[in-house]
Amino acid sequence: MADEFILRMANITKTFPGVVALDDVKLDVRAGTVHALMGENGAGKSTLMKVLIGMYQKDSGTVTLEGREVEVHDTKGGLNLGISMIHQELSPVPEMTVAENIYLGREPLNRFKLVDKALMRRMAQELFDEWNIPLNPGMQMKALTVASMQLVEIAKAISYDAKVIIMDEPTSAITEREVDLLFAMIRRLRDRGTAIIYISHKMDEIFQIADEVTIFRDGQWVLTQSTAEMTQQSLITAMVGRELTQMFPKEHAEIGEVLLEVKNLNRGRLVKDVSFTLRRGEILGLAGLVGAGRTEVLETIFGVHRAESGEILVDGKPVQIKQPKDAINAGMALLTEDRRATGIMGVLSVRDNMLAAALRRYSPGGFVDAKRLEEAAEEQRKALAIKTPSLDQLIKNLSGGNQQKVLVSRWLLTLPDILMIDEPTRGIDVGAKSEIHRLISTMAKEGKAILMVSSEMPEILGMSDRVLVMHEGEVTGEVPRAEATQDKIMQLATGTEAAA
Amino acid sequence: MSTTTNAPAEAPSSTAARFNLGAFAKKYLIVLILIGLVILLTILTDGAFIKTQNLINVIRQVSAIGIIAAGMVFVIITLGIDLSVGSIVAMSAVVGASLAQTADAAVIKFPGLDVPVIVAVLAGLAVGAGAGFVNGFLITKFKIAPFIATLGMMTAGRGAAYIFSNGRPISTLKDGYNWIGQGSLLGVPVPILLFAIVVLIASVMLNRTRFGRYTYAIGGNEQAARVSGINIDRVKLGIYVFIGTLAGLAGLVLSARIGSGNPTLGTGLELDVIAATVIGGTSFAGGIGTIWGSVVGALIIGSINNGLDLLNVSPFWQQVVKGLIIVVAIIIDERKNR
Amino acid sequence: MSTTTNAPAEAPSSTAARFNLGAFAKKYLIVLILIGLVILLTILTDGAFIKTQNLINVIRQVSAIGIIAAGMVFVIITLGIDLSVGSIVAMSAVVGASLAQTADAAVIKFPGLDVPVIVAVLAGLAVGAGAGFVNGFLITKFKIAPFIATLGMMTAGRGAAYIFSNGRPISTLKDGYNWIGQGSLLGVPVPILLFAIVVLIASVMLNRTRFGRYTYAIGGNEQAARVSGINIDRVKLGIYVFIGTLAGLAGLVLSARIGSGNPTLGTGLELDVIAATVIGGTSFAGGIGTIWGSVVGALIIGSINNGLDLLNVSPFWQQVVKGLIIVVAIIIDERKNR
Amino acid sequence: SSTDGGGSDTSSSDSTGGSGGGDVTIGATFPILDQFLQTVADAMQSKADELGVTLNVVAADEQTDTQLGQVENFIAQGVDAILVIPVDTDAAGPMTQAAQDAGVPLVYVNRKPSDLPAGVPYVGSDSLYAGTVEMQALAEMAGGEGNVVILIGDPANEAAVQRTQGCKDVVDENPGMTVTKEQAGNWYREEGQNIMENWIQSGDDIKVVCANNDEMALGAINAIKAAGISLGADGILVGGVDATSDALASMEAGELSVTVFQDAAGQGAGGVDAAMTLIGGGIVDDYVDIPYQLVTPDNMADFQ
Ligand SMILES: Nc1ncnc2c1ncn2[C@@H]1O[C@H](COP(=O)(O)OP(=O)(O)OP(=O)(O)O)[C@@H](O)[C@H]1O
Ligand SMILES: Nc1ncnc2c1ncn2[C@@H]1O[C@H](COP(=O)(O)OP(=O)(O)OP(=O)(O)O)[C@@H](O)[C@H]1O
Ligand SMILES: [Mg+2]
Ligand SMILES: [Mg+2]
Repeated sequence: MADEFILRMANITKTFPGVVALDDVKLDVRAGTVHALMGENGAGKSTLMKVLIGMYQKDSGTVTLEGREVEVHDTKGGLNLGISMIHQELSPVPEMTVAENIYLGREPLNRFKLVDKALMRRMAQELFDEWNIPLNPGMQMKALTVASMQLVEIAKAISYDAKVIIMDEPTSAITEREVDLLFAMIRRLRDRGTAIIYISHKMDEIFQIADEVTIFRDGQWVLTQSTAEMTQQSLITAMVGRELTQMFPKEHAEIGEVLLEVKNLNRGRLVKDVSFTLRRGEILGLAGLVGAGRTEVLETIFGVHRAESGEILVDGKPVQIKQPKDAINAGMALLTEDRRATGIMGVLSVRDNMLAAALRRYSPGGFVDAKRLEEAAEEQRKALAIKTPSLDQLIKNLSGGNQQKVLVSRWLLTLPDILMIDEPTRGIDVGAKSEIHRLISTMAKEGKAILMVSSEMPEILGMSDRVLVMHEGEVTGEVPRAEATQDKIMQLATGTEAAA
Repeated sequence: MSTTTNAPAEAPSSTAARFNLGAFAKKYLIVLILIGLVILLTILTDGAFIKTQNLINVIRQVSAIGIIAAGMVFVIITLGIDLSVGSIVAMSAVVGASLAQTADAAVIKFPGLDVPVIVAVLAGLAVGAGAGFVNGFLITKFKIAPFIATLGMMTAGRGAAYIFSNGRPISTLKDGYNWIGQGSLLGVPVPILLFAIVVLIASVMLNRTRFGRYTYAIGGNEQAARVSGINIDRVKLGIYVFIGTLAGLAGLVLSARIGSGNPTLGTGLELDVIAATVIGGTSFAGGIGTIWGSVVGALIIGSINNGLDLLNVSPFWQQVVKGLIIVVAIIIDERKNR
Repeated sequence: MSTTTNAPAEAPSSTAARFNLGAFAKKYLIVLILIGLVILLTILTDGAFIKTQNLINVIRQVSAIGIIAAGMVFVIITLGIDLSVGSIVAMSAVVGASLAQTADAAVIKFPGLDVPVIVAVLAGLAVGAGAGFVNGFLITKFKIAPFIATLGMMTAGRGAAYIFSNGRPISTLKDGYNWIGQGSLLGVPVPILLFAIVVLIASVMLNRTRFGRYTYAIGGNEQAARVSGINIDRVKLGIYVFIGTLAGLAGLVLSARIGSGNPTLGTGLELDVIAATVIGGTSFAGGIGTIWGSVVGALIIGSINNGLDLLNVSPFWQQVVKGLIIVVAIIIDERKNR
Repeated sequence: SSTDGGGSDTSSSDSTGGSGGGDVTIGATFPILDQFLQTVADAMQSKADELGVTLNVVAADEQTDTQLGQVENFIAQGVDAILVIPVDTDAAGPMTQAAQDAGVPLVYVNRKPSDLPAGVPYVGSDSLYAGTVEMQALAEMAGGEGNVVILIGDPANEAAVQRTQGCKDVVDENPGMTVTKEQAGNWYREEGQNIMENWIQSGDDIKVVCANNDEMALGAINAIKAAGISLGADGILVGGVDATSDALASMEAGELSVTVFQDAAGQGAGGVDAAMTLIGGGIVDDYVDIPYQLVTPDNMADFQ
């Protein structure tokens, strides 16, 4: 029987200073199957994969590939063994072209041992043609949208002709259409005999694409089972170790007067004449395909970018917002989309990260009140159940979900009236996700106004009182909760239906 | 909720970390390095190094480096660098001295002018603050890399100091002015006193004020800091004005110490200041650094300079040894992060 | 499928960029700045600046800066810096010269030794490569910040050059050696020829070899480079050996040019080299830089130095003007990114 | 002041700062060790060796405050006397003061502090004189006619200022001569060469190069030769200061017209002698002149 497993990892242990990331875990993957690896944030999924490709060195355990025990010392070794990986964190080289990014580390050479750029471009074009990837190999990486960059990463992983392809949350930055494209690729690869290890926090994807599931909890192996034998509920229970009763715990909130009004906002090609209102107690969902300009709208309102024209009224009064500080003073908060680029301050402590935006409140006369600050941070840690050994811990050592919670608390501490959240649960496990949803719901109940961008349809449908849909920088429609369906929203998002 | 079970389980580890000897030793490794160096030099010099007067000399001699390093910590935390501090020292020194000349000086810069010493001091500080402001302005408004903006100031500022003083030292200064560099208060030499005061102020600023916390936030992630409502430009401008003012103070101390405003003062000082700061644990990757660390770094540099002189190491070999010790200190200190 | 609409939409913009005059002007703005400077200096000097012989002088005088700047581009692209190049120049110069002394020199470093000039040249290059290797080793194996590792080498290397030469110039060199700095080939001065060859090689390396692509990748996104299986340490080590070798070559050129291996050679050179590189568009943010840009940067620096001499600007004012021009050139060039 | 307990070996580290024994330690601080000052240091060393005293040499990187620190360190260390070649002749006061307060004999060498109390001797030469005799000889060779350019050392350095002043004074005495250009070459041969190359292109009809030191003069000679202009009376006359071995070789080859010999050995030895006298309780003249000597092709054999 052992032979049918192309990859066997056994008794793998990996520790970081103060953290046992993997505790004697195993993973057996069959050729020609899609094997899902599931678990809460910080369960150790990415760590195991990094051990497999040679980015991390395991403390103990064995890796057997096609029946042979192997040792991988660096990523080059992993690639040489036929293991490639789509990393959880996008890592483009912005100044290089798409083709150069794909063939980085194995550029084709001409007979003078010089890099053959023309050939490289042709190879990339052939790759794109073969897999129906709608990209131009000559474009500079920095000119691409996030979704296109993710496609490049996918194309790159495939281009190695690997026996095992690891996909660590490949769909966290793309929407339905790219997901469909990706799944088509995965099926073709699987049919060719490639083994895919698929990591995701999105339940529906698992049941769509995976043959088998392995679940980790707190660095330990819990179970491996065929997806056919599982239900969504049993999967969640296995992951979080308890029953999770309600996926979208939206409570009823009293919808009050208009708090935020945006009139004819314009900025570049991604914000075109955007107008809408937002009321107290309301959760306004902002839907659209990736690249529709939702992030741009939020960032423009918040003063991250200067608006070219338009008016913003808070409580009926016009406000001038030139920089984020002005927005914060007007009672707004913005939980940004890209946690790494605009969220966490990696080498700073959890405490410092929490208090970055609200420091003014805790520093009368410019001097910080350490005691009050400590109390506030501790309160947030308890309230949001943030998993960290101490408030002194560097945030970069926290799992993604817990980093996100720290960022949420950063904004809660500013006591905002208007909370704008951009993909609030991206890359977050089901448990933490429902906690964040509960939090959003509570805040709405407290009379705050919430503007939520999400690319996850269930989240939009489950949480919003009203859904605003964008397409190419324009608002193409507005759907009340009662009428909101996936089809309706997709039509508006793809621009196939005129504005409602 | 599953997550709540974790909190109590992990709370003790947080307390434990506070009293963890290994962690303590790691954090203060650089202090151990300094102590090791002191012991080594004491043995090698048959005890001459550890004599009180010699130790006072060491501290007095690094006070200028230490004063500026306290500002360099802020600069490097925000991923900046200031190469111009040596030239700012020179500008402040010649301006300060020119306003503090006695009437019987051979060459008088401003004949007939007789202002209180405090005016000379304020002028020197203002020159420093002004130069720092120009640096900060170029960096924040024109988005020039700090290395280049301050390289320009380093070159132009040195030239300005030469022009102002016509290349000649400005000498014969009032006693009140010289006191800043040569006097004592309650038995403590004034430069050491000023060094201590600057360290104290800078520590409070960095750790206990909003300005300091913003400094760390910017170094941790400038984009995130901006979104968090921090006015990046203003904080950075403040930082360069601060280090400029400190360099101005150092210029006053140095010129008062030698009793003459010399336009060559501070040549190459920036490298010692940066070395002291980095030896003290401030990271070029941003977001990390402490004032006390830079004090330790300055003392290490001062001990090396003093010890090598005491040991009669030839000047050429001194350079080699100094280069090696700086690198070795950093290597040892870096390894604590492994 | 709806997705296919993206490809055509994005393709034309890439093609259009190639023939966009505005984009062209932006990209080559720094060349326009150089041309502007040349015109200005020609007018101010009544045409003396533009004379062929003077232009040859300008290029010959910056050839050492330019040769090293070609390596500095690689270093800065990978977010590094090399402060030690000036000291490497001195080490290479004294070693090279010591092996090329004629038998009738007044003070002979190695009496009785008579080796072919090529040995002296190789020794000088080897000294440079070796020093570069030490820099690279400290940076990659001990993870020391490049600023500090090369600061250590700058200090220690200068001391080593003094020790080797006992603080005195090593003079009376063989004609074959002096030819490197003073000779011509087909009417072109050898330093300029070497400069051109280095630029050519460095350009091909940076643009057409894997080594060059990896250099960009490391600077653009080190994480991406690592997961692509690139051996980052090896590339960085290679880069520091490369710039060290170039600094060694520059040391040979400079010593041959003045006919003497002087341990003071190259003092402060690193700042000119870095300024040339950055004026030439290499970014301290990493991932961006070109060789031709650094050539233009070096020519700008050379033109300033030469022009100020021609105009007989006083030495003090020269520094002020030079500092200002560097900053202004960068400001103008940065604005193209707006 | 204490004395050390080690042997009389000059450079052994055990001879520093200890107590006991009967040996004498002298500390010497130099602004920097360039070619000339290295010769002074060597002369001090051989004199010290000869007398069996320990000499501790340090250099101050041209930093006034560093040098003051070194004097303080010497005092703390308990040396018997201190020799100082001051970085900044206007800023010697605090060093003099520190030594006097500690009762340690102090001797200035080579560069004369601007204000010097009685009992603190200066052993050295006069830089103004060096520039003057250099230019006088050049003016004579040029027949009192032509354009003069000056290569200045470090423009903030005392010797550079004085030598430059000497050059200018003599030019002013010759109605047929004018200083058309002056520039700082920072004592370096390379910079002297660059500047001269640029000047040649400026179209100026240069007759005389009055350089503050030989290194820059040799650089200028390289530039002149490369431009195909002849050296000497029928071309450009180049003068320097220091009479280094390279300079004498150049003079022998008929290139360098004039240099001025500064008696480095005499200054070094004189400094140590003065210090020993003071240690022994003797009295030294306030100014011990070690005169400059003009070197021309006629008398250069005496200096080789
Ligand atoms: N380089 C590191 N240094 C210290 N701790 C680390 C490091 N990398 C991971 N960890 C810790 O190891 C544990 C496992 O992290 P890992 O990234 O594997 O989780 P994950 O299952 O991929 O979570 P997510 O779903 O959030 O991506 C976490 O506690 C994390 O904080
Ligand atoms: N060409 C570009 N250059 C720089 N930044 C860009 C560029 N295109 C998009 N971005 C930024 O990248 C981020 C994500 O871009 P994306 O294409 O996902 O658009 P978006 O506005 O986030 O769309 P949505 O939020 O609807 O998914 C946004 O912050 C956007 O401002
Ligand atoms: Mg992960
Ligand atoms: Mg978005």
